[in-house]
Amino acid sequence: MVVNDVIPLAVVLLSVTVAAIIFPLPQRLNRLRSAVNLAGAVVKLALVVLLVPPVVTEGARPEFAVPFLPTGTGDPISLVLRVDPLALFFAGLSAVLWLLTTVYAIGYLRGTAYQSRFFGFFSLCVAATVGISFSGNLITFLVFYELLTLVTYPLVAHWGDEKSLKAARLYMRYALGGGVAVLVGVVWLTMEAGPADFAEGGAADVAEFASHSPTAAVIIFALLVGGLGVKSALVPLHSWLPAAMVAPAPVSALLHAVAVVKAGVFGIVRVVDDVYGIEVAWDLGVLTPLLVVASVTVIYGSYQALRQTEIKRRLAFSTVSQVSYVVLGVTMFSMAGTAGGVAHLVHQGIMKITLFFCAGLFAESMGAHKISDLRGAGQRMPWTSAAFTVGAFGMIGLPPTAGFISKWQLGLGALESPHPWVLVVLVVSSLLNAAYFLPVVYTLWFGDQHDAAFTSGHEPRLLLVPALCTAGFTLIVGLGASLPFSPLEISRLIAEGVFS
Amino acid sequence: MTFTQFSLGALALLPLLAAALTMLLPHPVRRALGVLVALLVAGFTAPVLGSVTSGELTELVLGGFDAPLGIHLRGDGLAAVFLGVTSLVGVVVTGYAAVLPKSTGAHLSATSWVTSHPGFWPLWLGCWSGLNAVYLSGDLFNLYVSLELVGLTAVALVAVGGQSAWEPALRYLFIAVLGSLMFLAGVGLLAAVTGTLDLHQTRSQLDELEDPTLPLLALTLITVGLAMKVALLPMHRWLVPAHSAAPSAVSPILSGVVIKAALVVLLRCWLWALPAVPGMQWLAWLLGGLGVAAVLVGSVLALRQDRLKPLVAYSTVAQIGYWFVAFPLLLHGEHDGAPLGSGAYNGLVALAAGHAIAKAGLFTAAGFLKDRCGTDKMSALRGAGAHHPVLILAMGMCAVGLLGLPISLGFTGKWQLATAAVGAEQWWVLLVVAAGTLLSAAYLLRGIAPLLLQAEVPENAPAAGPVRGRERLGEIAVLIFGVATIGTGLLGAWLGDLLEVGAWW
Amino acid sequence: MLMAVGLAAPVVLAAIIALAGLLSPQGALRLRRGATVLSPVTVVPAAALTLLSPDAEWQAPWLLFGTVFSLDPAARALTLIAALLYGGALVAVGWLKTKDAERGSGALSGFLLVCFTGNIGTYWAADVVSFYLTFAVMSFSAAGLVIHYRHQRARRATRIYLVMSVFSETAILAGLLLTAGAGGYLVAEAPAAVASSDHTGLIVVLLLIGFGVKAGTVPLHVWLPLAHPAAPPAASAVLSGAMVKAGLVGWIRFLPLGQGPGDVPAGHVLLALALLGAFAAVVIGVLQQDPKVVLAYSTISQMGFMTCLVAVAMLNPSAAGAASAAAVLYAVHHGLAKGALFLGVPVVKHYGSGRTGVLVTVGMVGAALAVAGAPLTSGAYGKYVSKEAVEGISVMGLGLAELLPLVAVGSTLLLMRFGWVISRADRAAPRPPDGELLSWLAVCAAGVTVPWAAGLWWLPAAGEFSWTATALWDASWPILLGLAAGAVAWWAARRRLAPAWLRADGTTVQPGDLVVAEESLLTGAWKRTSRGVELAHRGSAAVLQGGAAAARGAAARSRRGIARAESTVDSWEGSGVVILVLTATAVVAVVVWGGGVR
Amino acid sequence: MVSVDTISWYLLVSTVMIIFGTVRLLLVRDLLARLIALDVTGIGVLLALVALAARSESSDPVLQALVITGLVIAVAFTGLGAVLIRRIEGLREDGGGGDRS
Repeated sequence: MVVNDVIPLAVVLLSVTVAAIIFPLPQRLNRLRSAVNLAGAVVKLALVVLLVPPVVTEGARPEFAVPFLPTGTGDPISLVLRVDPLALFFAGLSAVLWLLTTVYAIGYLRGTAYQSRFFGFFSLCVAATVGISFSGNLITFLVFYELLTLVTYPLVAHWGDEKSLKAARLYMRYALGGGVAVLVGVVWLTMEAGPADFAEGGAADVAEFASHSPTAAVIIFALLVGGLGVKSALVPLHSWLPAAMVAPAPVSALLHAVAVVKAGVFGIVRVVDDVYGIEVAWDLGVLTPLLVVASVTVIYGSYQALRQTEIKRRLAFSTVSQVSYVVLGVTMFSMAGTAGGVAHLVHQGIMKITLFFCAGLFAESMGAHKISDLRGAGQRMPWTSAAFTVGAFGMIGLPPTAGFISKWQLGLGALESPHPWVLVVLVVSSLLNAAYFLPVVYTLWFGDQHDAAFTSGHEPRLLLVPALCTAGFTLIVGLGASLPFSPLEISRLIAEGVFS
Repeated sequence: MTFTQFSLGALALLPLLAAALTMLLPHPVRRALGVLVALLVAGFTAPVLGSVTSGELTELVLGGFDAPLGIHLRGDGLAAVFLGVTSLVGVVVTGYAAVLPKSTGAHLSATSWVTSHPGFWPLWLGCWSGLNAVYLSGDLFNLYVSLELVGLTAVALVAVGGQSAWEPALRYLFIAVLGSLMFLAGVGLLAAVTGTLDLHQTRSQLDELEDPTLPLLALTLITVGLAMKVALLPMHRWLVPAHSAAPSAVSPILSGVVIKAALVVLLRCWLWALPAVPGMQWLAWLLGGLGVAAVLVGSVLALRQDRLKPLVAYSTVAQIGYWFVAFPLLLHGEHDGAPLGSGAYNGLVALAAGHAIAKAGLFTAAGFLKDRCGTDKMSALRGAGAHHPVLILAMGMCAVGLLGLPISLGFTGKWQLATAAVGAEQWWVLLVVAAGTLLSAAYLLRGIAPLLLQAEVPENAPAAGPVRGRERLGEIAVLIFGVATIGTGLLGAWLGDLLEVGAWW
Repeated sequence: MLMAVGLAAPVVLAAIIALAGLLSPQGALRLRRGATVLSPVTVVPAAALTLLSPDAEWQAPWLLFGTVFSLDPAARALTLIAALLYGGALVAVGWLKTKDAERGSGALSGFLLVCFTGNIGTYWAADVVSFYLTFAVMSFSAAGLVIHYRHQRARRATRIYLVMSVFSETAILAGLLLTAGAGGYLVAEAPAAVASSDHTGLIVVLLLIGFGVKAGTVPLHVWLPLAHPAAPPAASAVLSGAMVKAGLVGWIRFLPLGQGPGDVPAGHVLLALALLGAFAAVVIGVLQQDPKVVLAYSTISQMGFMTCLVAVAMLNPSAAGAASAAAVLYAVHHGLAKGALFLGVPVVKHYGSGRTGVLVTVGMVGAALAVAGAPLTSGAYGKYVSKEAVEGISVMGLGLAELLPLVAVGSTLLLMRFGWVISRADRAAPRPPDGELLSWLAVCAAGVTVPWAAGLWWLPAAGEFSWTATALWDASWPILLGLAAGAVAWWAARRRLAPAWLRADGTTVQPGDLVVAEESLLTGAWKRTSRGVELAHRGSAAVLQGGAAAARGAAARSRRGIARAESTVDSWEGSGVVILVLTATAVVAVVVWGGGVR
Repeated sequence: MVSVDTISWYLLVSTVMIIFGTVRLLLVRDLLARLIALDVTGIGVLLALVALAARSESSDPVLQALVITGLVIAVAFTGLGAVLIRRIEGLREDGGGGDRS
């Protein structure tokens, strides 16, 4: 147990250490930098995996706390790192995807400038993500959440041209605005109900607070979710996400699949399930409005995606739409729905990262940025195209991909819940998803060959392997959805905890 | 006399002696001596911090004179925090100045202007001595004297910056003296009423007093006078030129610690010297209102600057506002058993301490860039970060502190301020904190983002020249500030414990 | 276990064909050719399963949401014909390859293999998720068959096919979700669950639409006449022979047949659409020139016939068992016969003259007679049991049992048209008999025997053929009528009695008849919605921008104001005045008010 | 025994000096005049302190100490100010520098 307690801290510090080692490395030491990066990623994954058996099967909750903020009453508020299944779930996702993204980024950025800076912040970004996932209370969450905002700024601005800086500024503006809203919410809630340690089924203090001053509880909920909604790109707070597409492809992958958007939506899950508790939130009547917002986001994001002609922008709007599935699942107030939403947290991650990896590959090898540029890519870059196809099918929700699993689970959840109309949202969104992804797949495989314009079609191995891995995961996670320790099974476990 | 007590005395006197000594020495030796003294001072700070951490209040009566006239040094929580911060800033800035003498100003040698100014060393050491004395003083008399020492040396330090710095220095001088005169008048009034200058004795004397008018008048004079020295809006106008025109090694001292000296004096007067006098809240609200205005106006003005150092200086104006926003909350009672006043006070101190480190870092960086590129116009600094990744990283870390994002003392302070405000149901504070955070993000981004541009660094620009080893060392100074900004953020709880020692409540 | 092998073997082989790309170009070519030639073997496990273990079951609780596949009589019969058809198609394709080195890299075989897995999977699936999985696999891999030639027509057909498939899949997904939500996760429990669900009507409509696309129900049939001629003949054979039956199977599996009171409105609508399809397809079909288009319309007509049976099962719960068994039997018969006709198209081209010509003609005529339902053929059996099943149902005063034989008249006409068209088609130089011919012959032979065997031994619910003269006459008169009508039509055409606009070359009514209308309807609807959304979007953006501009203006004004104020304090005197005023105010306020506050 | 009236008178004078000095200091542009106004204010404050010190029987040592220190500091500042003013004026004569302050 004692050893386990240290692991959460070790995982966070590991990435920080990696960053600290990488920052001062001179540009030319590519090998060393890559080695440190990969070693860090592998060790991190190993540590997270080490936590799975005790947490999931034995029900242990390794915890590490350090006093952080003084309070008037003596007991300081602590920074708490605690591992529960949901935390492990998210950390596992980020650990796996970080490893792959690191490999990809090493290949992608080969020969460009400022790599040490990039990888340094990259590691910090993951440190923040792991911190977010292991956070044991709202303050800790807030700390890492803001840290994430800060360390992603240099990544978005990485290319250092006017456009990147503008996008980064927009991102910063949105993210900080959201961060401030969260801060105010957390301060208020902490003052009223203590530091609000995350607890399965909701914190008791918060429940009591909500029972005697429901109005304040609703306002705090709105502040928290509104702030988190910025990062999770809920409409109308989503504009930063498509703009941030100017960043290098690994960063987009990170933003969309591993870290930023996920952090926001993970936060919403935490607030609904582990701070307020879903019963309390339901009684307060805050779930339905959020559900409606999520529904609008799902549809609107798909609609916007349909209108885009650039690959990356289409993917970005697709993220807007897809991430809200998680919110949809969590707020529909049914156990199956929560399980589906939580599972989609992982499913969306692996599918979307596949797509971004592939988009980056297309852009790198063929210079393809618009969908029409992809004509005939299936012939020249068959592996990339295959991976993209798997990802796209996942996004549409075709079996046997991971996307189908979450969609099905969410559909069942909707039918169990008091809001069966959500099924209509799911169906319409499936149609729209198909409408904007199938043409891409069609263009890839069956489009007319382009003329001499794009001749090359090299698929660099460092970029290809991660894409194939995630595509493989998409299928494996989908096919093996009922295996023990599969995302779906773990999210069912989590959902049971939520409704216990 | 224990070693801790000895340390108290040494902290106040050692730099002063060293300052006197340096005046007799040639320039290179001054640098070496300066670094030595800085390290010694830091060394003497450690036992004080240690004893305060263990909950002890160390006191020293110098020269055998006891209250009311003696030199009475008290190493309490407030003193310890600011001693620690000042030592940190002092050591790093001293090192920076020793490595890059260019940053110490410019002087006229025979016929031409030479960069580096030997006068920097005695002035800075003298200033440091004054600062330490301000923190440690347990009586109003010493507070006054040491504050004047700080003021005098600070004005001279600005003037060291060369021609362009003389006028700002003079303006600073007038305000500083006027402020101290008001302070003096207030102290005089208090002394006339109580017959003593010792903080504790004053407080107990005033407790028995029936008519609060005179203490209140005294407090008003003291407050206005010190607010001038702190540069609370709208009495901030001297600060911007003075801090911008000062040499690179001086601006961080001025913005980082010198204005904190006046703040400490203000806190001593409000919280230690005076009991809760009815009518005080009016003054507190006035300060709070000005604080809000300072946060907003300072940020907006920072946003309009096109040069880096004035931008950073206006950022100081804005940050000063936060400290005063806390004043109305200082007088509040309890909420759920948690004393709100102490929460606000903790927040204020954390904000000020965090600001000291972060702002010192940012000003060092700005000065560094100005020295290197010959200008601090932001349009000319585009892409300057290309050769200084470490510098940019460090600036970013300092910016975190100024923004009040976790992990930094700025966050700790804002958190405590905000919780105290929620407890007191002063919701406007939350709005101010939120608006201030966003505005400061805007101006800091405006300051730092252009440096990140990688596109066009003209070949012949000074920024494109090779970076010397010494300059790399200078960057390390900023990095230390950056790391310290983040690192101290973890010390929030410890800071709270420290401030318990010798607190007024 | 054999079941798992049956499902996995084709997929594995398809994967090998795909992964061959890892090798050098030569190696890839060699491996792919080998795999293609070998591919027909992969249908053997499935075929063996139908013969050896009639109630096989395979459970994989770890797969998806827990997967169960099992074999029932209907699945058994359909699987067998699927195996035969796909086997035949694969042989034909594989043989073609070695000779002509057909373009593509085994892609056609690969898609056929995946399609086969999906197809038999839909028959075997015993839970809704695996049904949906296999159905989707089948639908989307079929797109690869349709687009194979990549010419303009194939592309258009594929696009339309894909769009309709997406609609179909979505409707099915929603329907199956509702079914599962109502407790019908297992197929065996699904009809009861649907019947007892709160949303029975909705589920039924969704399923009718979803499977209707596949089963070619009017007006969702439009992809059929486009896809069939575009696809290679082997692919058309499986499309028409096996795949469209998956829709039928879907209905039989999930619709609440035999449950509740029957006589539901949806049943009436379905019946009307089915009859419309059965007859209208004839009219449009005879006006076509491409033999495969004619066959496609024949399929639509025949599927209309089978859909009638499903509708009857919906309307008359007591006849549900017999009707659906009849539908399956009819599907078995039609699958083989129609498959034989489609496979025969290139066979006629390649072997239609010379020594093999007689054989080919016999086979084709036999298959055509079977489709038309001539006595002694499997078609007569299918039609007989169907007629028995629909006894007692009437439409607009006409007994269904009297109406259905008229479909055979239509079929006869269509097939005469087909024979006419194909007899006029170009012939290639005669070839010696090879795999293509042999596989076709095998399918023809199976078409003669398998439906009888399946009907007698595997589908007892469908009833037996009664070898009476009445029954034989019932089977014969529609064909004779059809022949007569055909003769009249031919005579009229010779004498140019037909109006000028009526031309039998596919120009009067384009293949795909309603597709243009539906397309424009759909695009129009999309345009209107998207315009609406766009307007709303722009409007909200304008409001937002207006708000943002106003806020920016206000911010700029306040910034300017602040800057002006700052410039006043900039001068010494300015700041002096401010300090003075402030000090005075503070002193006065505090002393006066503070003093008075006590 | 000093009469209270005298003290009040001194206090009045000092207050007037402070106010006059401060106003002059804050509103005049000429640097030298400003420095002198500053000194006037300073002397006013010190005078007030002396007057307050004189109220008690034996004049208050605390306040006297303050006055003496104040004087020293005022001298130091005046000296520094004078040096700065001379330099600035020198600059202006050379035609450099601005006239803002």
